Amino acid sequence: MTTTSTAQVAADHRLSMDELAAVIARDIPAGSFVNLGIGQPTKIADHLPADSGVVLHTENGMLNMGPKAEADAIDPDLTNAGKVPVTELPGAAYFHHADSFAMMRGGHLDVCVLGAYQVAFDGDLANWTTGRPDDIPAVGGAMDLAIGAKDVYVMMTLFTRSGEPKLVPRCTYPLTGVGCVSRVYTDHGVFDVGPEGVRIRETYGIGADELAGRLGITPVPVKEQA
Amino acid sequence: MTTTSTAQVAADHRLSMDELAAVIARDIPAGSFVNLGIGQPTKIADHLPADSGVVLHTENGMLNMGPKAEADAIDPDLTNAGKVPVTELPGAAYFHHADSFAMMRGGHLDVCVLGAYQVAFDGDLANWTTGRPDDIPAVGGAMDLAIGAKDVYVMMTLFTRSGEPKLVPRCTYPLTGVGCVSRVYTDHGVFDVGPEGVRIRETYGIGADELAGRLGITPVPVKEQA
Amino acid sequence: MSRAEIVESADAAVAGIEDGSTVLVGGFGLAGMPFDLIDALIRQGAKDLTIVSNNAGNGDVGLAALLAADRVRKVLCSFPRQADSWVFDDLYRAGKIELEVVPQGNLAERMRAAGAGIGAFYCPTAVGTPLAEGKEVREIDGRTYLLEYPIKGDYALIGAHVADTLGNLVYRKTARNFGPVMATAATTTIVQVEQVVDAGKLDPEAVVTPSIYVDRIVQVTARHYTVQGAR
Amino acid sequence: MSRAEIVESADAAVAGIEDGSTVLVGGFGLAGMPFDLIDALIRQGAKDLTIVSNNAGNGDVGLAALLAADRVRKVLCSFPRQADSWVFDDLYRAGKIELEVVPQGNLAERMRAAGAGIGAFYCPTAVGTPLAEGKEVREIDGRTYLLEYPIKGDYALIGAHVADTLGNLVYRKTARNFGPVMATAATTTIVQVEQVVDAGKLDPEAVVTPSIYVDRIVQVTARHYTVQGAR
Repeated sequence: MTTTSTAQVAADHRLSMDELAAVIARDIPAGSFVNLGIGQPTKIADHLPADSGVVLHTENGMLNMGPKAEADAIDPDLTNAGKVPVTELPGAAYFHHADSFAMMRGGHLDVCVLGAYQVAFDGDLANWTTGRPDDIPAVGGAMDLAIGAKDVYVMMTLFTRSGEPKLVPRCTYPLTGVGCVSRVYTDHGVFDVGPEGVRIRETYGIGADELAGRLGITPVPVKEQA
Repeated sequence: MTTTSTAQVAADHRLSMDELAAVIARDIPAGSFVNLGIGQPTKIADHLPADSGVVLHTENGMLNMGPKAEADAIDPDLTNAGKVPVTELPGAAYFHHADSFAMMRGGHLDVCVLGAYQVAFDGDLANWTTGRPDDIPAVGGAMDLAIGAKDVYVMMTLFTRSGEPKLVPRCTYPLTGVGCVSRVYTDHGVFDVGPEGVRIRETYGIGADELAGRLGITPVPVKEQA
Repeated sequence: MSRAEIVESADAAVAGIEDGSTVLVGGFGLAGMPFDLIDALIRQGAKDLTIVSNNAGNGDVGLAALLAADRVRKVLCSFPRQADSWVFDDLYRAGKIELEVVPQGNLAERMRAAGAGIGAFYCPTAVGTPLAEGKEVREIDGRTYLLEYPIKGDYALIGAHVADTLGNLVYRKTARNFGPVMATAATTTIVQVEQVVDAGKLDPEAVVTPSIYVDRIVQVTARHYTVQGAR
Repeated sequence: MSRAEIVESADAAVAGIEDGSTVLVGGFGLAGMPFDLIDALIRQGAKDLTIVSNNAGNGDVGLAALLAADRVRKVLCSFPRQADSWVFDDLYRAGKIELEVVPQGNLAERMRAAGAGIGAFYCPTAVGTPLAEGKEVREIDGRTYLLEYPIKGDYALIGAHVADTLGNLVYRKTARNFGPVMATAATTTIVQVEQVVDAGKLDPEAVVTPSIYVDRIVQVTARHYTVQGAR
C-alpha cells in the first residue's frame, strides 16, 4: 500500500541543482551550525538568507566561513574542505584538525549536507568510492561527517545518467556510513529515510505514485509533512 | 654483598629541605621541561640558575610559570597547582586541562618532582592517601604526574618522625603509580630505584654502608656515578 | 545546538536546570569558578545534583555554598580535601554526600571524550592503584592501560573572560583550566563572562571555545576570591 | 624534550632523518604544507619513508615532489585522489607505492592519541564500512565503535606562521589544520615559520603549539601555492 498521494507536488518541473540548493537552504533552521560537503552542497550557502544566522563549519578548521574568495581576497592560507579559497565572517574561529573533527564526531553540528552515489531506504550512505579496481580510494572526511552531524542530508540527482535510481533498497557501492542519512534531496523530490523506511515528502514535476513506481518502492504512509 | 662504599659521601651533614632542593636543581638538565609538585618540590624553583633555561609546567594549564606572586602582582586568575598565586615569564603559554594532561601523559615533560609517603625499591610510589578510614581520599594530578614524565624524582625525608624508613621494599600505603619513580632525593642521601632495585648515589652525613643498614637494604653495585 | 543566547541575569541563565541533573562546574580551586551562576543555581533550587568539578569547594563561597545548601547528592572530583574544604569534609564525614575520586587528567580526558564522540579510551593513569578497581585492563604495545568512559554533563556552568555576541569565548590565564573541556561535554553550556563584545572583535586565531559549544551567556561583574578568602 | 633549536637553514633542520622513518607532514592540500622542509628532505636523501599526511601531494610541488623523487614507500592519508594528484596516481597505479586510507578525523585523533599518551580509543567513524575491516568492534551504551590505535611519527615536518625564540607557535587561518596535532605526535618536530620573534612577543593566551612540542625551527620566506598552481 502506498499512501504517497498525501505527498505534496511542490513544483511543476524537475528542479535544477540550484533550485534544489534553495529548497535545502529553506529547510535549514535559523541559527544552525552546518557543514556543506564538497561539490553541489556548496551551492546551498548562496541561498541562505542573510539573517538566517546559520554558521558554516569547514572541517579543515573553521567556524563561520564566508563565501568563496575572489581576486585580491584570495588567501592561500584560507580554504574550504574542497581546497577552494574562501573568506571569513565576523565571529569566525580557527581550530586544528583534531578539534575540528571532535566537534563533528561529538554531535555538535546540527546539519551536514553531502553528495552521494547511493542512499538506501534505511539511511545507509555510499559516497566515497565506486569500488572499481581502477578507482583510487579516497575518503577524506566523508565517514566522519556521515556519523557526526545530528541530521545528515543528501543532495543528489535521483537517477544516474543511465537512468538507474540512486535511492535504493540496499547500497551496492561500498558504504560510507550505516543508517546515517535522515533526508534525501533530489531533482525529482525529497525523501525521508531511516529505520522506518523511505517516505516521499514532496515531488517536483512528477506525482508521488509515479515516482514511487519508478523507484520500485512501497513508501510507508506519510504522517505529518513538516 | 653491598658495594655501597663506592657511593660518595657528598655532605658532612644531613641536608635541610632547602639544601636538598638545591641538589635537585643541580641535577635537572638545562633546558628541561619540569613539573614541580605541591609542597617541598616547589622550593626547587628558587635554586635553578637564571640561565638554566628550565621551563616550568603547572598542570592547571601553563608553561613557563614564574615565581610566586607577591602583593600587587597577585592575580586570582593565575595560580599554580597548589592554588598559590604565581607569575608568568616571557614565552609563557596557557592551555586547558585536557591539553595540559595530554602533555603530561604523552611523555613530553622531562622531569617531575613529587613528594611521597613511601617509595619502593622498584620505583613504586605512594603519595596520595594514607588509606586511613578518616582520610578523605584526594588524588589531584598525582597519578597522572607519576606515569607521565620521562623521569619522576621524589623529594622527601628518608624517615618518618617515628623513625620508620620511607624507602621500603614494598609500599604499605595505597599506590599512586607502579614502578614510576627513577630517583629519590632525601635528607640522608640520593637513591636510584627501579626494576634493578635500589642503588645509593650519594649520602649526606652518613656512610653508605651505615645508611644501607638502617634501610635494611643490600644495594646492587653502584656502577657509574653520574 | 543553535546560536548562543545572551541573557540578562544569572538567574535567567540557570533557569530550567532539573533536579537530579549532572552539572559540570568549571574552576580549579577558585580560579575560573562561576560564582554568579552557582549563586543563581542556589536560588533556583535544583537539588539532588551530581557535580563534576576539580575540587569540592573552598571556603564558604561558590561550590562550597552549593554543597552547604544541601543540593548535591554526589561529587566527582580529583581533589576534595584541601585546607579550606570544611564544608565538603563535614558532609562527607557525616555520610551526607557521595564521592568519586577521579585522577585530574582522567577527569579532563573523560569530559573531552564525551565532547568528542569517543566511546571510551585506554589510559595509563592509575594502573595498579586502588583507583583501578573494577576497571578493564588491557596491555597495548607492552604498556598496561585502563579503559575509561566519557563523563557527560546535562549542564556545564563555566566562567570565561570575554564572549562575543555569537558565543565565542576567551579566558584569562590559568582560569581557563576546565572551562573549554566542560563546554564541549554538556548538553547545555552556560557561561558567565566579564564582558560581551560584538562578533568580529575577538581575534579568530585566539578564540579558545568556539561558539558552537555555548548556549547561554550572562555578563557579570568580576568577583575574585583566593583560596585564603575574598579579595 | 629540551628547548627548541633555531637553525640557519631548512637543510640543517632536516639533518639526520633516517631512511625508513615515519614522517608526519602538515598541510591540507597545499595550505600549511612545509615546502622548504620537504625540498630540503629531498636534497637530504632519506628514502623508504612512510608519510602521514592528509593528502598525497598536489601538482608537482611539496609532497608531490617528494613522491616523484621516489623516497616514499607508503602513504597514510585520508584523500589521495584529487584533481591534481597525478604524481601519486601514477605511482599507485604502477604498484610503486603503498596506500593506507584513514578517515580524516581518525587520522587527526590517532595522532592526538599518540601525543596524549592514550593507548587506543573507541571511535564511531567507519563502522560498517570497508575501512572497518580487521578492526575490533565494541558496543558501548547502544552505539557501535571501532578500536583505533595511535599513529606516532619519528619526525613531524610542519609549517607555522610565527615562532618565538622558545619555540611557541601560532598559525594562520586554515593553514593551522594538522600542524598542532602532528607537533605532539612526533619524536622530533621540525617547523618552518615565516618569522621568529623574541620570547614574550606572542600573546600567551593565543599560543597554539606550546614550545614543549617543538625541536627545530627554521625561518623561511613564505611560498604559497594554490591547488591549481603556484601564485
